[in-house]
Formats: sequence, structure tokens, C-alpha cells
Amino acid sequence: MTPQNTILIAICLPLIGMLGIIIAGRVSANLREAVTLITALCLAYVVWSLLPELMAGGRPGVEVTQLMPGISIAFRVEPLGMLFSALASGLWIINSIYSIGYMRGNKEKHQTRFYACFALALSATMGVAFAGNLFTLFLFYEILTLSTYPLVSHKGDAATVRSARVYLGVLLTTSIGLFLPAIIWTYVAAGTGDFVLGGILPGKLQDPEVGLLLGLFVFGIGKAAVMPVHRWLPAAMVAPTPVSALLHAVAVVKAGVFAITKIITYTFGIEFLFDSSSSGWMFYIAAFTILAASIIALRQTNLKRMLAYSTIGQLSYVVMAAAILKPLAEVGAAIHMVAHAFGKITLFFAAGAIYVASKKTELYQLKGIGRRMPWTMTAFTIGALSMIGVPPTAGFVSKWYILAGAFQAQNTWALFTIIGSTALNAAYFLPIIYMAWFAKEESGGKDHGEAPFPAVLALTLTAMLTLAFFIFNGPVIELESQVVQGLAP
Amino acid sequence: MDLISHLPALQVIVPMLSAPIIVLLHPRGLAWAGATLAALVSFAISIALAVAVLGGETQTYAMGGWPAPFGIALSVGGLSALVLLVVTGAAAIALLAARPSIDQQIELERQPMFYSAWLLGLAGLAGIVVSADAFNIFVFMEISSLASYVLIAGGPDRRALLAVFKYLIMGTIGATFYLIGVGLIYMMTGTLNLADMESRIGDVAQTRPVLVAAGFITIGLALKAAVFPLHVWLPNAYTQAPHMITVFLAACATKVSIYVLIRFDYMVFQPTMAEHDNQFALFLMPLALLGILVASAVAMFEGNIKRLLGTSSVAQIGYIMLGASFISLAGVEASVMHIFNHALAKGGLFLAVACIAYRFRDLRIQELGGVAKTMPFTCAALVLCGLSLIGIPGTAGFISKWLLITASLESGPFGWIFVAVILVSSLMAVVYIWRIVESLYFGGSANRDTVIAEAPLQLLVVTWIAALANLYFGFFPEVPLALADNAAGVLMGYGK
Amino acid sequence: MIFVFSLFLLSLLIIIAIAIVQAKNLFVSVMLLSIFSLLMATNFFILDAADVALTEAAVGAGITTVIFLSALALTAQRERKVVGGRTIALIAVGVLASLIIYATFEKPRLGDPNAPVHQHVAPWYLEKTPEYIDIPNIVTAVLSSYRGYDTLGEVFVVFTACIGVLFILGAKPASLRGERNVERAGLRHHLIPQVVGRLLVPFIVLFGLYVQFHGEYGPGGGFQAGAIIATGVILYALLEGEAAALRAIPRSVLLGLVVGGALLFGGVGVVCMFMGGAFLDYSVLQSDPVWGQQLGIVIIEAGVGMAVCGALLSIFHAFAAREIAQ
Amino acid sequence: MKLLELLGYYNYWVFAIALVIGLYAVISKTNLIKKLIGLSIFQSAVFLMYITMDKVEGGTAPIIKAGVEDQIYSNPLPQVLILTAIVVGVSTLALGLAIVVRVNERYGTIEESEILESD
Amino acid sequence: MIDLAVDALSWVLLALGGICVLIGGVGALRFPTFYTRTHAASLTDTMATLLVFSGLMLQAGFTLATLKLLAIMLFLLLTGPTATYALANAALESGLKPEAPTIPGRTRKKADS
Repeated sequence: MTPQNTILIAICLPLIGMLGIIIAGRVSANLREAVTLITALCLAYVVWSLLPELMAGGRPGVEVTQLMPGISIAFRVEPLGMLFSALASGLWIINSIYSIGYMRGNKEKHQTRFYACFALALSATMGVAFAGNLFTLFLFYEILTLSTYPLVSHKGDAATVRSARVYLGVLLTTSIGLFLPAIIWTYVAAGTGDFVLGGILPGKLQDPEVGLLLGLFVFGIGKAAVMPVHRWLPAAMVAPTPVSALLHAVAVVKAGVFAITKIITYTFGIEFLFDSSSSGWMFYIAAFTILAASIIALRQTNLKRMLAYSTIGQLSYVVMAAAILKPLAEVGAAIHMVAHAFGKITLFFAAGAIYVASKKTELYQLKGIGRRMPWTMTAFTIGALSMIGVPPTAGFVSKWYILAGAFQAQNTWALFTIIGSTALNAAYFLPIIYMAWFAKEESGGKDHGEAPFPAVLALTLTAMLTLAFFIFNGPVIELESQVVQGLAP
Repeated sequence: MDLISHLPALQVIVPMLSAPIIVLLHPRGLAWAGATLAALVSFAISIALAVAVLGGETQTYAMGGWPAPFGIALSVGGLSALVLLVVTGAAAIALLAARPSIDQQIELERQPMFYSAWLLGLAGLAGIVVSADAFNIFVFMEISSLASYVLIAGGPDRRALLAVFKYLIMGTIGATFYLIGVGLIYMMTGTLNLADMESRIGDVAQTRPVLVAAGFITIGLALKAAVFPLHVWLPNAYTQAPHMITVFLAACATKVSIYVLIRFDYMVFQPTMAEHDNQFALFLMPLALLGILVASAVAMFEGNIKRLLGTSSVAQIGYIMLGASFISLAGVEASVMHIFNHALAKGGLFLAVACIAYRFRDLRIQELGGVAKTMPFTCAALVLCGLSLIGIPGTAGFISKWLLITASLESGPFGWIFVAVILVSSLMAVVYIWRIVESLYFGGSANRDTVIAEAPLQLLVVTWIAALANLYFGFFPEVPLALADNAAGVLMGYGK
Repeated sequence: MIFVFSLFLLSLLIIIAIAIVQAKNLFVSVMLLSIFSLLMATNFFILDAADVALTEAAVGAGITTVIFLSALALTAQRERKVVGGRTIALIAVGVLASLIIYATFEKPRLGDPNAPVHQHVAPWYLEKTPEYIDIPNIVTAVLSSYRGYDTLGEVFVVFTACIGVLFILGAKPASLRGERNVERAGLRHHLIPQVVGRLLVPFIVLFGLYVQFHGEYGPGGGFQAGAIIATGVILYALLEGEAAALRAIPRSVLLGLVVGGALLFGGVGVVCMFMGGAFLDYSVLQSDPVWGQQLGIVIIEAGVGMAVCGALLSIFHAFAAREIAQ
Repeated sequence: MKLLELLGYYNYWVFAIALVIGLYAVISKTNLIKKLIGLSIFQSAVFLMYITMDKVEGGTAPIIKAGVEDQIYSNPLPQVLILTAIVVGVSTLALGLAIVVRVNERYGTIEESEILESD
Repeated sequence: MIDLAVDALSWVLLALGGICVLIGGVGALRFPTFYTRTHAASLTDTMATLLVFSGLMLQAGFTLATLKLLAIMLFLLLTGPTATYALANAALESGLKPEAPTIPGRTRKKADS
């Protein structure tokens, strides 16, 4: 199995799985979920099997078809994409386990449609991760948007449809209105859209235009939820929790920041941007988003909405790290994707588990819930600590690297932002933990225990991953350092 | 002479001569079968022609064996081949699916004439496209117009009659304007053959009659092509026509007039008349931009689904015109590609609408709540084609939109304005398509006691063929692109 | 002399046109319209266009009027008062008129022998026809051979109109009161018109046939003949009542004529293809190309005549039958 | 002679005026049949334009007389075109009238204004 | 000599015919009632036709043209009066009663009163 085939298989596998799910869905629920799990496992295996070659410095690539001269659908695996795809595919397994528990526990309708669209979304994610040029990236980016629309509007009642409209509206508007012209501009300016280390634009564009193009990209990629195009993320929280967990903590939002990082590294080129004066604003936007999002999160009363705003903030960490435009910071950005993924998916799992078990969605309802659901709340605590960045959690590692990058760049603003946001994170997570463990539960709450077993299993796994990443992060760092090899520190 | 060399003539003769025979086929379904067969044959012919043209040389044919300026010549180049594919393909697809829907809308005893009129419409459009003779184009324009009046008048609602009457008046005025223009040019050059005109018009290019002729021809054709603001006849006609006829006409009728407009202007006027290209651009560009914006905006608030799509066609025609008004290789290529891709998308959409209409009489959007529950496949196809209309990557619509934006970026300092207009209208397209989608999938299902099933298989299969074509040409657009390249080259004068 | 005459006629044309638009009674405007066509025909004749004059007289003044009248009989006689919308219209047409008149002053003057029109293609026709086709009437030669494809298209326009009218009026009337009640007596009880009419009909048809087959030598041909014969039959229908006319020539026969005529014309073209020529290249029909041309022309003129006659009659009957159904 | 020069354009003026008279009727009249009447004036005007160009001074109808030499003939081509155009015109007219008849049956009037009210 | 006479005769006939047409036209305009006007108009397509055509025939001499002219004249003489008859008859059927012949002055006064 040559790497080329591997890539194509990785993209087609979920589609095959989707068909399998649709067919199996007509037979029985168990078969359907079996198919889902098997697909997830195979996908993970296929994707991870690419890792050794990447470690060895290989960059396998394949061109599928050429639409127009110079514009082709092509894939190319490089460290960032490898990391992203490995992350998404790996977490899909856990998420599938969790979904089984959640969807059954809630007796949701249209479960077949749910799993099918989920598989489709994963296929699109793989496409984004492996995209070899801007056009391919855009293609799968849009497919991802559309395939998640049914998931977001899953419940189908008026309020949900309205939120789904916001979701689709924001994402399509930004992508068609800004992202597409940016891409075409790039093609017209550079004559190609391929991702080349060191960028294709250096020397092709003058200074004010660089800033403008960068703006088109950053705001065009709405999935990165850089303010003010973040509105879709809270709206998307109407979706079932597994969706929020995998897609709106990992796949979709990471696709956004991943795309931005990738464009910065492979289209602009880090040094080119660093030298161009008109690209500095991006950093401040990101910093502002971090703080603003944290402050808004502080004022949320709904658990999932709070998590959503915290996600916005954490995403901008990645953007900001990328915007620092220094090797260590880039590495930090990559690692933070992983760290945040582990932490945030844990938090969402926990929130979902609480909802399944007790139908509680608001913060004030969580008093003393720790005693009823010890496993869940332990995992929640770990996730929260990772968000804040307390050792021994994954969050600490990534923040460390970002800070290091900030030092490289002598960027004091970065330091202040990180410190400030850390304080804010603590300010909105610690009270919950305190309430959950030590506050006295109100009388008259319905009696409940832990969530269904699959859910608990899933969130326990992710919590352990969060802890494990603190120690076993060597390979990732090694892999990502390849991206910034030969760049001046 | 071998068969291949006869193809341009056969393209017209086959449907035209089978029309009278169809009239006599009275037994149930026979007329439909005959018409479909004829349409398929002419589709095959157009494919063969496209292959031949891609082979390199323009196909020409001397009617009656008389040499060009004296007899009537036919010629099929890249542009004609592409438009032929659209026309015959649309007819074939629509006819394949037509039977159930038509049986529902047209009484049995009137069907033979109806199908025969359909073939005549096809023959007329094909005749326009292959012809290289200004007056001959007029004759076949009239055949196709008369046929389409008849077809639209088949609409069940009484409003159809008024719509078609308006269309008849407008169409006749347009055709007569064209006739006047041709007459004036003939008066100054003494020839009717387009190529011959181009070579002879040079000496008299600046005389008043020729200038006025250019005006008359442009306006007349713009009227028939429903270029904003001369489009008032179009939405009503499309809304009231029988559903399958809407599929056919929406896919190709106005395109052919656009084809004549582009061909006449690029091949006769621009090479010979100084400054004419600027006049042409300055005349069309504002109209195109206005049409794109206004029509899209209106479409966002239309209540009837067919009317909505019809209005959006006006905007799409605006795209085509915009591309043509760049007077650049990229621009022409983009607009030619859009002729093809828009036909795919709109045809598919109207097919899906026909499927829905087969089950639901009332086509107002709010009345179609929750249709997707009972007709999942139809609605899926509709969504697919809708995405293509919006221009989502991976669909045919994206290709032409990409080309169009590239062309506008290259078109000079104002490029950004055009890009902005195109993108804004694409977003409007998102809005009006999504109004339909939301109503279909999440709308409160209206009180329907009657049991509703999927559309008949015949309709459904064809609809899906169209939908998948949208995907296929989104990923593998080589063939239309090659033809469009050829066309653009010839039109911009690189081909000669 | 002739110029002055044509000036007079043309001015009259304008006056009548204005009268047509002004008349509030539709019947009056239709009648004036037919006079308009006759004047037009006269002008055409003055301008050496004998064939066109004949056609305009037969079709424009004859058939058109009949169709208009039968439509009027089914609708309203008078038009309502128009309100508003005039000034815009006036401005629009004013602009248009000035535009065209602006254009006239660089056109070649009437009858200028050096006009480009008379330089390029036309002389070739006049000079080569005796050699290639060898029939006196160049118009017929151009019509049916050089530009035979146009004529084929024209036949199919008529065919389309015919089936179109049959299709549209084939729909059941909204209110079917007294389906086909007592057939109208025509003018039975008027002795004089009947006698005279009976006297005339055969001559009209005869004249039609003459025009049909004399088309190669003098003005005339399929269209004119078809129109004239149709007129004769319509006159018969007026005298004897529509039912009688249908007894004489039933609808099926008319449809057969239309279809047959169209197919005859097209068939000749296809035969030419099979005999190795281009479509409508009659030269291959006979060993001697000139003979082939003449043969082809005779056949297709016959086809045109059949088609036009049948189509016009079917249209007339479609309207007339409606009248009875009402 | 100058006068005659101008008179040479008289046909074209008549064509223009008749054309716009017809167009005016089409635009401004609300009676459907009156619109069609206007339409046929509009079309016949164009016929006049074409036929005007075929005239040659001292020419006769293009029917070759045997044995007559150096006879000037008028231009046959516009005549052919107009033969076609006339038939096209009457076809359009018939179709239009058929539609009007149906309109009258379904709406009970042929006045556009009233029809628009009733819908 | 003889042909001069023929020529003169033909011109006389033509002139008379023209006068007839003129009279008919004036009558059609000036006469008070429908029937009288029809009567006046009918003068043109009987008397005038006869005179004009015979004049033309004399102009043409013994040629094919004469024959054609004769045919046309017969045609007109047949159809013209018939048309007039049909017109009057239609008017009668539609209920228009012919009044007693009156001279213009009286009718105008009647119109006033």
C-alpha cells in the first residue's frame, strides 16, 4: 500500500463507511453503530500508518484530477496535516463510543442521518488535512461546512433551524465572500496555489496588499472563529453534544485554525510575513479575541455556551501563536491544537454526560453533582485544568511553547495576553469545579447516577490522554519542528 | 459526401422533419416515444459534432451545394458546438422525463401536436446555432419562438395565456428589430452571410446605417435574451409554462439568443468598427451588473418556487453578459462556460421542481413545508443543483464562477467591483436557495391528508442524471473547457 | 410620373396607419388594415416586386383579414378607452423614429443602381440563373434553390403556426354551451351572393393552380397559390356554411396536406442527400443538373403550396369551429 | 434634382413613420387585438424597407424575358426575403389571435387592464 | 388617322371614368343616409369600371393585355354590385330602416331640430 493510495483511502474510507451506515441503518441500530466503529478504527489505522514516513521526513503527495490549467485537486501530507488528521481520526473512535451512549441515552431521532453525516464530515476533515493546494483546501472546507449543517440542525425545531441558519450563514458568507476571492487573488498573483514550504507569495505582493490578503484569509476562514466572525460557534451548540465535542472542539474549528496556520506557513511564508509591516494587526486581533472571549465566557450561565466561548478563546491562542511568526511559536500553535483538543473534548463529553444523566444544562444546577457523577466530574476537572494550563496537563505544554515563542519575538503583549487569559480561564472554570465538588446539592433534584457506560468510558479515556500528553509529547514536537527547520530562531 | 460532412445539416433536419410525423402518431405514448427518439438522435449528432470540432476544424456546410455568399452556409465552431450540446441535451433530458408530467398537464388528444411543437422548438434553436447566414437565423428564430409560444400556452393556469401573449409581443418586436438591423447591414454590404459581412462591412463601418443596425441588432437580441431590463416577459413565462417545458426553455432558450448576440457582435462588428468593442462593453456591463444585483435581490423575496428560479435566471444571464462585456479571452471563456454550467444547474433544479409539482399542485414555498420527508431523493437532487447554482466548489457552477472572478480580476482597475458584485449575488443565491431547502426539510408540513409518495421513477432517474452531471462537470470540466477555449479563441480572433 | 404616384400612395399609407390606430371600433381598424395591406401591395408592385405584391395582396389583405374577423367574432367589437401610458410611448417611438430617419441620410437613394445591394450577390443571381437553373423568374429560382433552406424554414413556420393554433384552440372552451348547435346556414338565403360566389369559386381555385404552376415563368409560386386557393375555399365556406366546406375538404385531409407538403419539401432535400448531393441540392436529381434543378423546384413549390393552403385552411376552420362551439 | 434626391429617401421615412405608428399601438393600447393590429403594421413597415432597396432605376421585375438584351432587372434577393417575412408575419398573427381568443374565454375580456385586475 | 381617333376615344373614356369615380366619392361623403351613400359608392364600381377599362383596352389594342383587362373588368362587374348588395342587405338585416329620400338641406335641419 503506497502512501499515495493511503491518502486516497483515508479520504474515501469514511465515504464508504457512510454508505455502509445508510444501508446498515435500514437493518438495525447495532449493525449501524458497529459499522461506524469499524470505519473509525480502520480510518485511524490508515492515517496513523502514514506517521513513520512523515517522521522520516517524507512528504507523500498525489494529484487526483486537474480541473483547469493550474487548478487541480491534489493531496500532500506534511507535519501539520499529519498531526491534524491523526488527531481527528483518533478522537473519532472515542467519540463514536461516546455517541452510542449519548444518542441512545437521549433516544434521539434520525440517528442514521446523524452517523452518516458524521462520517461525511470526517472525510471532509481528512481532505482539509491532506489538501495539497488552496483549491483542494477550499473544496473540502466547504464540504465540511455543508455536511455539518444537518448535524447542527439535527433537532429540527424552529429555534434549532434558526441557529443552524446563523451557522451556515456566517460560514458560507465568510468563505464565499472573503476566502474565495483571497484564493483566486493568490492564484492570479502567484500563478499557483500549491503549498510550498517558505510560501509562494514572497516577492509576488507588495506591502499593503499582503495585509489585505491576510485579512481576507483570516476572516474568510470563519471556522477559526476569530472575532468578529465567531458568532456561528455558540449558535452551533444547539447540536447534539457529540457533534459539539468532536466537530466544534476538534474537527471543524481545528480545520479553521489549521487552515490559517497552513496558509501562513506554506502560502505566505513565516519570514515573509514577519518582515512585512502590514501583517502585524493579525496578532492584536487574536489577542483581543482571546481576552474578549474569556470575558464573555465568564458571564455565561449555560455550560455548553460557556465552553463554546472558551473554545473561541483557545482557538485564538493558536492564531496568535501563529501570528507571533517565530519557529517555537509555530510549534506551540501545533501542539496547542492537540492539547486543546484533548481538554475541550473531555469537557464537552462531561457536559454531555451530565445532560444525559440529569438533563442539566445550566451552571447553577451543577451544585454537588460531583458526588453523583465522580468519574465525569474528575474528567471535567482535568479538562478544566488543562484549559487553564496547570501542570501536569497538556495545556501547560502548549502554553509553554507559545510563551517561549513570544520571548523569541520579544513580544511582551503576547506575555500579558497569555497571563491575563490564564487568569480569566481560572476565573470561570474554578468556581464550577468548586460548586461541583463542595457545594451542597439543592433538594428536589431528580435522583440520578453516572451517564451510560460508553459515555463514561469515552470521557475517561480523553481525560487520561490529557494527562498523558504532558509527558509523552516528544514525537509531536519532533514532527512539528520539521515545519520550522532551517528558520532563524 | 460522407455522413460526417452532413452532420451540421442533419442536426437541424432530424428534429424538424420528424415533427410532422409526430403529429400523426395518435396512439397513447407513441408521440412521446417518437419525439424522445428524435431528440436523442440529435443529441448524438451534436456530440459527434463536438468531437469533430475538438478534432480541430470548424464544420461547414453549403446548403443546396451553392457557394457561401450566394447560397446559405452552415458552420459549427467551438461556441456553436457547445451551445448545440446544451440545446439538444436539454431537449433530450427533458423529453426523457417528460411523459408523466405531460400526461398530467396536457390532454391526451392534444399531446401529438404538443410534442411536435417541442421538436420544432428544438429544430429552431439548433437551426439558429448552426446557421452562418443572418437572415436564415431570423427564420429559425421565428420557428423556435412560435414553437415556444405554443409550448408555454400549454400551461394549465389561465395566467399562462397572458404570459405567453406578452412573450409573443416582446419576442416579435425583438425579432423584427433584428430583421431591421440585418436589413440595414444588407443595404450597406449587399450580403447576408456573416463571414462575408465581416469582410465587406469594413469600408462602410462608420456610416450611420451600420451604426444604427448595430443598435437594432443588439437591442432586439437582448430583448429575446431577456437581458435586464428587457426581461419582464421571462419570469411569468417560465412560471406558467408546463413544468417540463420550463426545464427545456430555462436550460437553453435564452442562451441561444445570447449566442447570436455574442457571435454577431464579436465576429461582425468588433473586428471592423472602431471603438465598437468599447461601446458594446459600456452598453452591456452596467446592464449586466444591475441585472445580477436586482434580479438576485428580487429572487430572495419571490414566493413561488418556479418564479424564484426564473428570476434567478435573469441574474445568471447577467453573469454571462458580464463575462462577454470584458472583451477578453478569459471573459468570453467564462461566459461561454457559464452558458453551459447554468444550463446544467437550472435544468436540474427545474427537473426537481417538476418532480415536486407532480405531487403538489401549489408551488408556493411556504406550502412546501416538509416535502423532504416524503420525497427525499427529489429534494436531495434539488439541493445538489442548488449548490451548483450557488457555485459551491465541486459543482459545475463553481467552475464558471471561478473563471468569471479570475476574468474580472484581470479586467483592470475596476475588477474588484465586479468581484464584489459577483460574490454579493452568490450570497443572495445562498439565501434564496436556502429558503427553499429549509422549507423543504424543516418547514412545518402543511395539512396534507392525501398520501404522498416519491415522484415517478422516470422523472426521478432523469433528475438524478442531471444532478450528477452537475457534480461530474464540477470535477472533470475538460470537454466544455476545451470547447469554450476554442470558442473564445475564435471570437477574439486568435482562432483565425 | 410613377414617383409622384408612389409619393401619393405612401402618404396615403401613413394616413391609413394613423386611422387604424385611432379607430375605436376594432372592426373598422381591421378593414382599414386590409386596405393598408392592399396599398402596401401596390407600392411593392411599383417597386418591381411583383411576387411580393401578389403575396401581400393574397396573404396580407386576404387571409389576415379573414383571421382577424373570425377572431373578432369570438371577442369584442370595440376597444375600451385607454388611460395613460401614452406620453412614455410617444417619447419612445419618437426617439426610435428620429434614430431611423437619422440613419436614412447615408443610405443609397431609392433606385440608385450603384447601391451596394446591387453589386455583390444579386448580379450573380441574375447572371448565373439562366446557366444553372434556366427559369425566367429569378425570384422563384432564388426562393426555391439558392435560398431553398430559408423557404423550408418558412414552410415550417407556417406548419408550427398551424399546429399551434390547432393546439391552443383544441383546448375545451371554458364553458361548452350547446356543443356544435345547428350549423350556420352561411348565406344560403341570399340568392345573389350565393350565385355569384358559386360562379367565382372555381375560377379562383383555377387561378390559384395557374399561379402555382406558372411560378417559374411569371410572378407566383407555392405561397401565393396556397393563399389564393385557401381564399377560394374560405369563400365557399362563407357561402355554404363552414360544415359544408368541411364536408368538401375534411379536417384530416387538411392536416394531411400540411404534413404532406412539409414532408414533400423536406423529403426532396433528403433524397438529394442520398443521391450524393448536399441537402436540397436538386442538381443530383437528374443526370442533367439543370433539369434536376427545375424538377426539384416544381416538386418543392408543390409542397409549399400544399402546406400553406392546408395550414391556412386549418387555421380558419379552427377559429370558425370555435365560433360554432360558442 | 436635389428635391428628387430627397424624394429618394421618402420611402425610408414612410417606413420609419409606419414602423413607429405600429410600435406605438403595440405599446400604448391595452386591447390585445389592437396590439396585434399594431404589430402587423409594425412588420409590414419593415417589408417596405426591404422592398425599397431592391428597386433599380429603369429596372423591371426580375423575370428574364427571352431575347431581350441589356434589360435592367431589380434585385431579386430582398423580394425573396420579404416573401418569407410576410408568411412569418401572418403565422405569428394567427397564433397571437388564437391566444387572444382563449384569453377572452378564460377571462371574459381582452382588455389588458381588466385582465390584470381579475388576477 | 384612325389610331389617333382611337387614342382620343380612349382618353375620353378614361376621363369619363375618372369623373364617375370622383362623383361616386363625393356622393359617398355628402349623402345623408347609409343607403344613399352606398348607392353613390356603387356608381364607382359599375360605371367607372366599365369606362376606365374600355378606355384602357383601347389603349392596349389587340394584345394579351386586352384579354386580361377584359377578364378583370368582368370580375369587377360581377363582384362590385354583389358586394354592394351584400352590404345593403346586411344593414337591412341589422335593422337599419331606409328613410324616404330627402334632400340634404332638410335632413340637416332635421338633425338640428
